[in-house]
Amino acid sequence: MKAIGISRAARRGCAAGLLLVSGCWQGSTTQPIQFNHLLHMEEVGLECTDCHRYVKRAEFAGRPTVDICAECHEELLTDSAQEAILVEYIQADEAIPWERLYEVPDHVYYSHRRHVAVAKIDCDVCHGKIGRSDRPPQRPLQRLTMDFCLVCHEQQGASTDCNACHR
Amino acid sequence: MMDRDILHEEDGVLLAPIVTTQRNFYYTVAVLLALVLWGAAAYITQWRMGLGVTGLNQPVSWGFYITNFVFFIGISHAGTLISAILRICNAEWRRPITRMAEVITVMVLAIGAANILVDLGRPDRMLNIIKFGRYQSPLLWDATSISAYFTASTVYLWLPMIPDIAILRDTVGKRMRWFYEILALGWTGSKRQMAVLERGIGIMTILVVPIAVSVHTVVSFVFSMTLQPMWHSTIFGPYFVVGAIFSGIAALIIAMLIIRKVFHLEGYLKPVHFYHLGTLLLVMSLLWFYFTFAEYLTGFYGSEPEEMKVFWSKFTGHYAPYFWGMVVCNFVIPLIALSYRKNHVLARTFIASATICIGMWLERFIIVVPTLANPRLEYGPGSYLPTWVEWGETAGCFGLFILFYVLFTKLFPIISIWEIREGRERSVALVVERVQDYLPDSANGENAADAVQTTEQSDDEPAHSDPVLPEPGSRAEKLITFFQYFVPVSFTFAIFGLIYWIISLIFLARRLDDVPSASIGISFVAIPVFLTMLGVMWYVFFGIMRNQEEQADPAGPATSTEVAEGVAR
Amino acid sequence: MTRWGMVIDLDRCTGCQSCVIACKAENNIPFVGAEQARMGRDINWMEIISEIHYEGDEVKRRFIPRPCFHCESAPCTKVCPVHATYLTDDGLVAQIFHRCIGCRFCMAACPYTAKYFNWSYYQIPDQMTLGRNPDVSVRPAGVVEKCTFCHHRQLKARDRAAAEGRQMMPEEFVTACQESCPSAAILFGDLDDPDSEVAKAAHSPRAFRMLEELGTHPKVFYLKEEENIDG
Amino acid sequence: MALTRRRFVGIASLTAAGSAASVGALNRLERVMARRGEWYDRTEERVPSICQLCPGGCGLSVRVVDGIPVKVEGNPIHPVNQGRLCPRGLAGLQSLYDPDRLVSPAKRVGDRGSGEWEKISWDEALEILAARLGSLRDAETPHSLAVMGGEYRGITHRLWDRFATAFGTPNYMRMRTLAPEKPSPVAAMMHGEQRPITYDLAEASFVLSFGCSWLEGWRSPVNQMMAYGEMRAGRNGGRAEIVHVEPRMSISAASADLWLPVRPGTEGVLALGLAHLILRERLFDEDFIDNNVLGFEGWTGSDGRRHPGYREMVLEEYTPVRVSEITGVRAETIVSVARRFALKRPAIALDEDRSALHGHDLFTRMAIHSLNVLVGSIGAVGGVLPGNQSLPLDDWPNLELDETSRRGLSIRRLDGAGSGERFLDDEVPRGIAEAVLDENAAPIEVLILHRANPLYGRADKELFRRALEQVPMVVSLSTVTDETSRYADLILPEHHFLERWQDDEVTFLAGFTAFSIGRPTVGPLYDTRLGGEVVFSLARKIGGRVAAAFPWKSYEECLKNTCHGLFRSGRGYVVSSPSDEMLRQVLQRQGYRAPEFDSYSEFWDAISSSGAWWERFEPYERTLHSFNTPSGRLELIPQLLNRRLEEAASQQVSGETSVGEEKGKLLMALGVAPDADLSLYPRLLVASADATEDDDSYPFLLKTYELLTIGQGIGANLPWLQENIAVHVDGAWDSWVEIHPDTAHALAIRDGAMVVVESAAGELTLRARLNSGTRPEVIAIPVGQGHSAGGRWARDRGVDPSDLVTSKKAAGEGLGFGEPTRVRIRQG
Repeated sequence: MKAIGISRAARRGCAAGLLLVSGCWQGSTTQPIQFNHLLHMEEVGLECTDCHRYVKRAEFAGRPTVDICAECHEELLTDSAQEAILVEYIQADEAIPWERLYEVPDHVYYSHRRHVAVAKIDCDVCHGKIGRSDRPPQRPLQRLTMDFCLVCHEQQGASTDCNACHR
Repeated sequence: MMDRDILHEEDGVLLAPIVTTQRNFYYTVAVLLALVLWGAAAYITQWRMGLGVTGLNQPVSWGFYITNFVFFIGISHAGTLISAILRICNAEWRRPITRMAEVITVMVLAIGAANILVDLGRPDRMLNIIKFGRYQSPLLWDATSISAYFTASTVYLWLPMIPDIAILRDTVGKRMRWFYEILALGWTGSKRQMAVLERGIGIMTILVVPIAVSVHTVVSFVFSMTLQPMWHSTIFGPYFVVGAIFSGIAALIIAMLIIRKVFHLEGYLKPVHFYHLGTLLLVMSLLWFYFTFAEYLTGFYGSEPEEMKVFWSKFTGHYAPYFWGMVVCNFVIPLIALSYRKNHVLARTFIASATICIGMWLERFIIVVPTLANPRLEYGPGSYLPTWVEWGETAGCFGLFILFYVLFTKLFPIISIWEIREGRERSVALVVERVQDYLPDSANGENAADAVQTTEQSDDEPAHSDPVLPEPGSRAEKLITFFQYFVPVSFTFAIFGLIYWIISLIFLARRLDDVPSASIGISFVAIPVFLTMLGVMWYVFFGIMRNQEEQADPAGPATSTEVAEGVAR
Repeated sequence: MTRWGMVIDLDRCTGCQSCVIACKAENNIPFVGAEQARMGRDINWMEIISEIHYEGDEVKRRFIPRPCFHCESAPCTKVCPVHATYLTDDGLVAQIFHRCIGCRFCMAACPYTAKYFNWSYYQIPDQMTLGRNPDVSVRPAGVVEKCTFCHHRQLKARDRAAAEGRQMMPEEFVTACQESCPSAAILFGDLDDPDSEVAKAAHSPRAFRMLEELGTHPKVFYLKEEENIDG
Repeated sequence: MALTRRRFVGIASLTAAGSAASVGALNRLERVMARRGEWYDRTEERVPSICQLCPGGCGLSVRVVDGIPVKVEGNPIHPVNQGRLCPRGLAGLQSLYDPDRLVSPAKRVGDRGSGEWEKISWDEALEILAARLGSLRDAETPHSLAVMGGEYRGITHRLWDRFATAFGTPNYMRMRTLAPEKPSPVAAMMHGEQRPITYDLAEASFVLSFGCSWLEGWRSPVNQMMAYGEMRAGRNGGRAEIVHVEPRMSISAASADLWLPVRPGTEGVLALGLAHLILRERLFDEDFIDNNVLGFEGWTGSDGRRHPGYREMVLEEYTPVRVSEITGVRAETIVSVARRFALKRPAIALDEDRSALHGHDLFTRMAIHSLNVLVGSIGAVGGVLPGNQSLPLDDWPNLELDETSRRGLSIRRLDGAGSGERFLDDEVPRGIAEAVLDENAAPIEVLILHRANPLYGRADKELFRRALEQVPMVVSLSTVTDETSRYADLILPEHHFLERWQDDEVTFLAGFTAFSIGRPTVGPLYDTRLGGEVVFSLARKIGGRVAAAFPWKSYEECLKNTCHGLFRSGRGYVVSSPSDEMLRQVLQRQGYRAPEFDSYSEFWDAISSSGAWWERFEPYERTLHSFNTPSGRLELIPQLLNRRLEEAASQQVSGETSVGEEKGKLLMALGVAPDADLSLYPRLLVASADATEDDDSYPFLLKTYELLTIGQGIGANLPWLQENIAVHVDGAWDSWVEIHPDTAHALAIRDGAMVVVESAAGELTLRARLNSGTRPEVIAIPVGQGHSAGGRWARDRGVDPSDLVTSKKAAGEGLGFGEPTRVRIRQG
């Protein structure tokens, strides 16, 4: 009980401190595979929804599973070292531990379907030009803050009621 | 050292605590620091573990902290309000009292407001009040009102202190001189400066009274704006104000008695002062009783079931000891002690004041807790048992208050020297003149005029001459001038910040379609009040600074002996 | 505009507490443990108030389920200093946990004592965190919480409807308490729709509201117990 | 990253536990836990399951997000609960994630009861047990295995029964309290019914409940609460009226229109008092009685003696004034309730309850049931319906027994059920304990307990404890470390019910029968196994004919085979959405039946994804003409009882006593004076009720009752239920004793004070709660708390009132012959 109290207080203290030190520090993310979005979109000609399959159907976009990758990468297609890692995962039939880059806090209700399928907002708006990146960015290309959401909501005339997104 | 000598001069005793330090001072500070540390430990525990470490619970969601908040804000009325009223009334016996009273206000206000912050479940989100404050909430009225009162009473404490600070600047040794130099703003005591200062004080005196009344009214609104039984009452505003003045006077008397004893100020704080304040206390006690009676009688007569649940829990139930304790402390004992004061004036006033302080704390407690403990729906009564954390923080608050007070006496004279002097020099004549104004014209009029004449003559010379300033143009001087300007400039920023905040909150309230209630009114009124205060500040500041420049040439450097001479006259 | 409201038939309520536990399970309400519960710190967004009264020498007991009443003129929303609790357009009294500063003014102002405070960091064994509802955020210590009329279910239902390009039907939004009530004592729906069951029930002669005299205009109605005519 | 961590955890636990099996367990939970921390996709599904927290049989629909159950809700298409659920069921999720569950098999290393265990693998555990069982068979003493089962029914019961038979032991018994799927003794005697009679509560216009807590724990509480809602809704016949007779104001009593606080033990007298008025005012259903009832009028026996009938006896002895004196209910109230009961038909008098009413329990219940007979509710819509048809499940292949088994089975059951004083019982668990302690009886070598916990909540728990110490090998198959597991030599952890395939037969509710199926909602979190599959592996390890008796590879397969009958029978439907259901009803009424599934696999897919199969019965036509009794009529003087009595008496007869004397003794045990044949009427002695007033040393009567939340202790380790344990008093996380305010005032006890409740059997210290919902001479303590094991939240919390019970004949078991316990209270 005590230890937890301390760690929580410490965490809170650290968070406050960090906030003061650098307003936009977000930590960095390293992905298990240096996935090349640009290559897949430009040269292969895939769409976002080809791999993130739930974007238009569900709240979540869907983290591409090995099965999706396996549809093309059953065997090595190139001599890329990164692809070799992928094939290892595919052959082991093991989930790729993708790290999450874009995240909203758990007290926010966000639905991809609502934004993409209904409101027809481009992926770029919130995810930046991730489709044109040749390696996974370490930080989100667009910081998802409440102000960011609100500005767009106000422009689009969407609800700015707290209850519309917070739960 | 030369500043020791001053102790043997007239009014020297007033500077004694600043110049000399007795062992008792350290003991006191140590004890108080221990209390404060206890409070700090309690608060750190609470910060880490959440409010769960207190005794608060579901129906009783407010307890000691809110009680302390109301109590301390109440005590704060001791000062500025009483001193302002006495000033307005030209009560000449006020002179040794005002400073002590004003100090209480400033310190206790801060502590009272801090109690609200202590009470927050998420102190880390404290800034939300500023960022997203909502004027619909009485808590925001409190924030506005208390900040107005705080700035006003700080100014009101500081302005009359300037001449005394100048005395300190000229007498106290080198170590602290820079400090006094900054705060004294180059006070020379010239007639012009005096006029400026007195005008400033005069405006503040008027301004501070409505602010003070508003503060406690708004504090009471925290309760009376809800629909809760025995809170939702229209007389809560005046009831709280009366209670606040009541407890304020009591606290002031206790402070006076202790200071009188510790600093041997028997010559300044005479029984007559206590007699007068005691009378005031008695009046307030009766007034308080009248309000209490009215409040409870209406509740009882109406007999609304939910109201009666709370009523009986106070009268005969779980809270009866506190309730009746409050009545005894606030009414019975003061009545007995103060009605007959032929002898033992001090002891009697002290007893009455002490019980009133306890009684008023109980009153706040009895207002906050029983209502919450008896919810309207049938959940069964709640209970409240404070833990060491709440006791600790309460003790810490009292400790901090007294510690501040002790430190203040270490830095500044607790009795206004120049006002005492002024009183000695002028007030007899002024009073005579004033009294004669009331009386039908008579031949004696000239005598009075003579008296005035003489005092005015004696006032020709500055009370004390120019301070020993650092070399003009030296770095030290520049630095001090910089800091002297820094005081009003930062004050200006604070005021404009507050005004900006108020305006933005008003816009927010408009956007949210909030109830256009008294809240908006309060905020609108607050803006000119703040601006007036700012005006006074700058007026006094420039008045003193400009005059200092003008006088820099004609008046030669003054010494403490000259001051002493002045005093001797 | 819809105006969500609830009707609770006291004639049907048996005081079984299904609604209470369903609410706890749905909304990740922590259990506080024996010691804290004894201090009165248990959190029940939905609570059953048990009232005993006497008719002659006959003892009668009745059970009153008490959610948040989502008052039209809610005393709690008026006093919140930071806009953490306010009335939404569709008549819910929202509670934004991440705005709340924990001053507990709303708790003191609520005449129904329907608001609860997270007094401590409530620890539950790690396994049990698995059973949390991912649709509802877990409130941190130091904030006030209360019944949201299962607002997250509304969000999801709205979302589903929007995706299908239609308006949300009121039937799609069901609260956890209503769903679980064995004797179907709880009705939930749009009070502004005169054809809805809940609006009809709210206009029944048996309908009353809690502490109506306070003028808070709760959106939770009760239907009082019926007496048998020949009894 | 996660991979390496996972691997690390695996290695760490490998070294820590030193056993491959337990690593698997830790790993699995760890994996599930880790998933939550990761980025996950919120795919959502609903998995049907069955609630196992009471015998009510509610269907569950478990919300599973990303493979993790996050909420338990009622299955909206399940016929028992139609999407509704009680608090205990809703809290069932917490029992899945209970941190104190048994996580792997273990064998005892310390002393019995010390709780020191060593983790072992399943193979090892089953090997130990099978070796021991094999040796029993080798020694030709298979009957020294005893199997004791707890709350379960359906295939699990059939499996154990089959196992016991194949193994060759007659000592398989269940430890349950008035299992709903069994006929009540009253129905068995008066109707000759072998299936449970059902109560059509939803359609009734008047329900008169005699201490039957039908809204809290009896049968299927959710179904009854739904019926309650229907009754309150003001259906065609208007709002139904409910009168509740009980010394304490239970939740059921509080929900009733009228609560009659009757003196404890005089419920039967009150029933006969009501009967008196119905008879006197000729409000009874003459037609029904003339055609269907035996014993209403007097008759002359073969010996030429004149026997007065029911009517004569009741009219003579139970006048309102006298009944009022005995019961403490005002005569006017009796008159008005009797009239309304008889006139507001269909009316139901509920007699069945888990706890015994008094010493003369059977006759009390008969007296109450006679009210149903009088107003002709038997077989009427909204009345008491005879037993439902049984389910068309497939039979299993015939058992072929070897010689060892046959010999073992021929030996008499150790518990003595069906003979002597236990002539009315099927099984008497305490009989096993007595037999173990009896040096003359055949010894029990191995005792397997499946979800049975005799060391908690029973008045005879001390007896069991001593007995368990004597048994050389005790095996516990359970999900939690209960009190009994602590005494076990071998612990076999079972899947939680949300982790396993389940089945349930619901045959005790009015209007339908159902077969429910539950799918696993999540893979097992720990190294546990399904109870039924443990039987399979055990049989396989024993080998021979025992192994051959279980041809199934898995429980799922067994279940699938068994259900085949449902498909083949051409009866009933797999439950589906209300609109489909409506269409079917229309068709059925017109005599059509649309075959919905082409193949069994389709049927299986449907039933296992919707959760149940059910068969509705159209509103019952009054076509009752034959009862399975000697006379073919409904017997107010049950000849079956007389017959069983005589059989038992003649078995008891030894040289010196006559059959008559023995019969007298047995009647005494039933709480009736042995005066001639009149005793077989539902006739009651009232002397015992009066004797209560002047007992100075123990002036109060103890009433124990079950809460809907923690029940008989099964919900005690669920924090949600502990925190909201009851609504009528403030008792979170604790036990309490309910005392009438007047009584408390006289004893100077304040609300919330600690008091000591003392009986001849022991004393308990607990908190007093003043409650005007009880008679002044009755104090009430809820059961379910006071565990000494069973998890961190259950342990050492509150008290178990069974410590006070003086009658060691456990109440509520079979026929509850429990005498009420007399207690005294003092300040603690």
